[in-house]
Amino acid sequence: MIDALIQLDRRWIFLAMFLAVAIPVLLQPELPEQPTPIVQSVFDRIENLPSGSRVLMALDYDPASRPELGPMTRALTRHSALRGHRLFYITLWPTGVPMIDEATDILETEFADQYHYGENYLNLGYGAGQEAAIKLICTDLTKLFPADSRGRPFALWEIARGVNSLQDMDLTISIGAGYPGTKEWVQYAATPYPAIDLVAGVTGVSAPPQYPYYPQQLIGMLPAIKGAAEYEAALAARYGTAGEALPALLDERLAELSGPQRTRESITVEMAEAAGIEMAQVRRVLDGRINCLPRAEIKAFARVLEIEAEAILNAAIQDGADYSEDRDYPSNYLNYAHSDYQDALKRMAPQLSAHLLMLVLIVLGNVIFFLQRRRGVLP
Amino acid sequence: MVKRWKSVTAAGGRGRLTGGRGEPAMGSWGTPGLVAWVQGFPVVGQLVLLVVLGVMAQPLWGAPASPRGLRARDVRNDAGRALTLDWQLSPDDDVRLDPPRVAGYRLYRAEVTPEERPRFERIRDEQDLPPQVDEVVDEGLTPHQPYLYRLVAVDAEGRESAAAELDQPVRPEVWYFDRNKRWFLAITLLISAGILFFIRQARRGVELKIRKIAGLEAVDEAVGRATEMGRSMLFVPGIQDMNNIQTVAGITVLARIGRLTAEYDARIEVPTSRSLVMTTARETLESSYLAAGRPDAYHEDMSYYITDEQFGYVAYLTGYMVREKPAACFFLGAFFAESLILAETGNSIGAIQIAGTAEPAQLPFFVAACDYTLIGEEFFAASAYLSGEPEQLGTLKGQDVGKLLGGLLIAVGCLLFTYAHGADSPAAQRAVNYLRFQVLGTEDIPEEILEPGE
Amino acid sequence: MKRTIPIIIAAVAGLVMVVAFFVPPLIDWRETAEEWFNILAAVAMILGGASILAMHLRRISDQKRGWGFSLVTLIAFAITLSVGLFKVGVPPMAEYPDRPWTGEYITHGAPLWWIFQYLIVPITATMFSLLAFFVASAAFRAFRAKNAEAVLLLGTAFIVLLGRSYAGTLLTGWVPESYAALTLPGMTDTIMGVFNTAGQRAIMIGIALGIASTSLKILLGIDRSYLGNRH
Amino acid sequence: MNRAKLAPPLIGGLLLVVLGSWILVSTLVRHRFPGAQYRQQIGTIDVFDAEGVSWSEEDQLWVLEVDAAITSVWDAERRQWVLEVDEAAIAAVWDAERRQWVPPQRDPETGTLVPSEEPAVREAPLPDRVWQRQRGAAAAQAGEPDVHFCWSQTVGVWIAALLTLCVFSFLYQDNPFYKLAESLVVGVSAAYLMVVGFWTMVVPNLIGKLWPDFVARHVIPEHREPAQAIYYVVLVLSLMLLWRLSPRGGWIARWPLAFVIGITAGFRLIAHLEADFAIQIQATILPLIVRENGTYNLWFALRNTAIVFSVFACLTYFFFSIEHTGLVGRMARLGIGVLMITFGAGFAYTVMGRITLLTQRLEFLLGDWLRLIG
Repeated sequence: MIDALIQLDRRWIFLAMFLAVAIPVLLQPELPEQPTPIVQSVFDRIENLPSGSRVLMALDYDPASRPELGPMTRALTRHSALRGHRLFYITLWPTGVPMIDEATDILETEFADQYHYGENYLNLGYGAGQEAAIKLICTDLTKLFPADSRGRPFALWEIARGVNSLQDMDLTISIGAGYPGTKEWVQYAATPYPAIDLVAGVTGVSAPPQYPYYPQQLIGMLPAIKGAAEYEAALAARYGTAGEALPALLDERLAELSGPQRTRESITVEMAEAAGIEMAQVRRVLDGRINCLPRAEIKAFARVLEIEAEAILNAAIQDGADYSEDRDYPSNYLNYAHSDYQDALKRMAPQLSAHLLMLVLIVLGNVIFFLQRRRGVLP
Repeated sequence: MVKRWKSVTAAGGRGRLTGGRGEPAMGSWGTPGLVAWVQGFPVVGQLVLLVVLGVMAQPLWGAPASPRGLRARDVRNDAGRALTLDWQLSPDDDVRLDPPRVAGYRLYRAEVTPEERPRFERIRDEQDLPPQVDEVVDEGLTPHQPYLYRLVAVDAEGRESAAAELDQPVRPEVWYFDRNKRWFLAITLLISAGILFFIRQARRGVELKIRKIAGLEAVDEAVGRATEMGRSMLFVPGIQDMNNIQTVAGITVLARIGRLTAEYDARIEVPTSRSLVMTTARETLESSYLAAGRPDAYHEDMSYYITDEQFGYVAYLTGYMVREKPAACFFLGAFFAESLILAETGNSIGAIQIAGTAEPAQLPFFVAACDYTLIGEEFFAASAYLSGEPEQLGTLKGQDVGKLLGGLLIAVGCLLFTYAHGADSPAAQRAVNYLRFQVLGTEDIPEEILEPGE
Repeated sequence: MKRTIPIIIAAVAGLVMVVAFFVPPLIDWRETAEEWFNILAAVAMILGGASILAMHLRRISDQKRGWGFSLVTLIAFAITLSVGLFKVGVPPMAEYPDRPWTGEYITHGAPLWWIFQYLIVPITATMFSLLAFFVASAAFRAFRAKNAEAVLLLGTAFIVLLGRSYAGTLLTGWVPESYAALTLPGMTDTIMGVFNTAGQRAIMIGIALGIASTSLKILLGIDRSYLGNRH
Repeated sequence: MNRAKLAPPLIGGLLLVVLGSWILVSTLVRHRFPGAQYRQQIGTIDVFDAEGVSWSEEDQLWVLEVDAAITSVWDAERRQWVLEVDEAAIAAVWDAERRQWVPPQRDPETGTLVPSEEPAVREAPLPDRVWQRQRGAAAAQAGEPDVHFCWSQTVGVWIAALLTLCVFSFLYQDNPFYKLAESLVVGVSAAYLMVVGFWTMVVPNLIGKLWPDFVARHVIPEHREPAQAIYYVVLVLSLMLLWRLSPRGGWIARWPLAFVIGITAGFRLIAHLEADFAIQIQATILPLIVRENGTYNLWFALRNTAIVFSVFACLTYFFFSIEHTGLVGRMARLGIGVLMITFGAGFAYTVMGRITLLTQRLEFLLGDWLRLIG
């Protein structure tokens, strides 16, 4: 047995690691996360800024770090959009341009009604010059970004009114994977200019050196995927609902009604037509991405599904919807506790099992080592 | 065919084709309602009311009071391109007023020339200088050019107050030496002098004692073993370009390894991820072979370019390692995430591995997976040590001078700081601040630190 | 001539950089120099391209073992280069539809974008992810308590690994608030804040001095290995 | 027959069978073809070869006879360009949906110009070339307007998935599939980065500085910089660097090389002394006794003392002039200890990042490709 372990082919270790990650990815168990103070302070900051505040996001990373930093970019974008902040995107990495597109895609799809390019968000694209670029925009934004990514002069956009420099931003968010990154934002922006409020999101590798900056130079920080997961948990707690009762009820009703004449698909088409919404919207309701519906839609659905509107309303209330005092919801009120919006939380279970595997491997390696030493194989 | 184009490159809100100029930026009073209300009175009543209202509303309708005491100062330690302006707020600029009487300030600037009267141009408006702002830095100026400034407060209707003006023109001065950096210059000179001093000592023939650095003997051993086994060696100079000193230091060690390789008649390959590094490595190897007296054995293919893409380069290197099974792998330069992939693959093929880097985040992996690791400063020391030239050893002694200086500064600083805290002594606190921010800092000191009142 | 002039060039260029740091009117020179470097590095890629062509063409013409793979490399290289340099399939900028070259070289849907998205990203990201496996094998093989130093290394890794996952919260969640420093997350914070900070700082101070002396050697012409150090 | 040799083809065959059946099941039963990709049409760019046509992006309206119809005026108050439109002068607008020129009509609600229902203006020009503007769409968006199945991207996902498996196969042992992925990525990425260097560095910063008008006219319309003759120096240095390609006089390349290395040395000398020497020492100057509001804080005092002492120990380890014996030796050993703790912490933190990368790759394989999750 021990001999087998000593001779262990490292490919078995590889297989163990593969399974330790693949099984949780496949099963997607959800682990609860509690925001730590360093993450909570980022959340509180964005939450407490008055609606319409200016937020600059510097996405200084490339596709290689996207698995770690993409989720926090998305969560921070969603949160800022939910609060109605005006967003400016820049990157100091030439390879970071697609990362901005990923963030603005969220605004264009999930927040299409509220967010319009140039009005309340702007993509300034890539700024060359590394830390020199940061120094430059602290005093004059247009020196580095004379035009936005579409090539139109910065000052011509509505959102640019009253913005001259980084100091006019109400919050600066640095999401960085290396150089130039958070360290440079701290050194060249937050430290010399007290008017610049900085929060950060960093990769696991670059988290340790940034810790000393909190809480003086950094208001808060999302360290690695765990930080992103904690942020998503905070977002879900504030803007999410339970999201099980409503889809379950609709699902049950659909199953009861569907038969040879009326298929599931055709009933959903009827629902969409009755409520005057697109099919995609109905699908979002059925899979729980939306569970705070406008009353009008509830009534329309109830007619098609031949149940009381009250039943659907109650299911939504059970999910956490608030219909008190004639409150109503817009048609696209997304449920941010839904797993579609929790990329980082989904990645925490593989994290746990892989960490445990690592610990087992370390212990095992040392057991072998001591046994070998006792046998006198090793000095 | 003639193409004629005229693009509309204007920006603006939505539905622009309906055209027309924009509405005023801020809402104004509902004037028609007021008029209708007044018209409801008899004529005399109207007159009386108008007079009364007029007197009452006089302060409301007039332009805001002007700001005072406009001053301009040269920005210190710059290239003469900026001035700082400050002023006292307009008395009407009061946050308690609702509606506010001041919507912001407008700043005008004029260049003073002997030929013509100064022409003022607006350079900042109320969007740039909202209420409660009393300072602004005007940048992008011409050095030595005299400027005049004029500042007015403005209300929501755009009515300007009387202007506050500078009494006389002010000129942005060029600073030919950045005074904030004088102590830093001294530190730089001191360390450089230390290094130069020991280089001179070495040149004079004074024997310099340097402690052994584990891992350096291993370089010779590795080359020897590769020769014995008849297998090649792999040298990886990191993934950064020649603008990283670590790459330069790696190439310096390569000069030594190249020479040994030539003497032992072994084989070495240097795949690079940067074209400039490839060029430099070729230069280095060529002269190493020349120095070993074997110029004929050198050929250009010893160093070749793979790709700038980090993991493309790694893909090649790992493939190369498992196929060619080099007997020794040298990883000397700037490394990032690839460090562990390289070291583990090298380990799996049983190669002797020597690594050296100054990337703190990657050191753990090299330490865990390589036979010898040159940690941080040791890596730079290695290039001097291996060259075998006494004058290069002098630089190591010089570095120690720097460490002594650093240690001294920390010790003195900590003791002073402790005393300042323990004895609550403002004088000691000032001394500590001076040490920390004047001696060791190179930027303007934050004001709140200068005043240890908090 | 062949060696002296380069040394003079290096010394003058370097000294100007040092002086520029202290003289405000020259401060822009440092940025300009950095930009010049980037231009030169970009131009040098032609040398890299030539090296790729030479190496793989030789392998193909020699019919060396595995020359087919060299062919793959060359074809991939040629296609990507031509597609990218000629902006194949890249629409012009929306505001300037009459100027075909104005489009972003990597536009969604264009061939170069496709190559980046479906060839470069998956291979390099997967190479990157191999680290997860190598980290595991290194933990098994190298983290052995051979001596006091190794014990420190693996002990720290053990604590931090636990402290930074759900396991840490689970194991020591019962510890009362006032002893938070003794929980796994608390210990992790102390390690990061004290020893990690101190170690990182000492390494950085040493590196700064190492770089300073290496730079000085280059400026003074003592270290000229980049030009070949012996005659 | 050797069992070890038989294993790879067996495992490979098994995987192929499982994969094939899954694709069949997924396509026929779940009606979801694995790896299917969708794209969303977000507009077109129409290129005209005619006079008097202009276009405004946001309204998606082409306007005929614009020279007469639209003037843009700078509004200093709002700091914006404002369009002044003489609507009577507009002859026709482009209806993107019907792809026809039609007389303009006013939308009664919003007051904006929209294409009318009337028949097309016959003599109006049609675009010579139409570019599609698109972006990726999630599979869940399938069936929404303007969302289409995309062949090229579906093929792309399949290739990406297979290449991912090729790279993973290296963990078992080196094999032709890995070699294929390796040689592919080497060629493609080298060329890709050359393209990036050309369009982001050489064009704007070298050609753009020497011949700005040319660049502004053809490549970067917003490029507004005066010509800078000093960049001829860079041009000459570049050419000298390329001299290496010639069979003779390769030493000429040493000049630009020396320039580069000299610049680097000077730049880094100062940069590192400032950021890593002076600033780090500044950060290490800490009070060893900490008093807050009149009481002593033992915990912070301990922390600070530990930090300062650890820095000293590590610096001793890096000291080259003295052999590590006696007191110095003990101090140096402590220093190594602190370094090892640092490395251990770094190792553990990095693990977290690396696991995430693997997680993402598996999410790609199991989700984007096989659609087993999500």
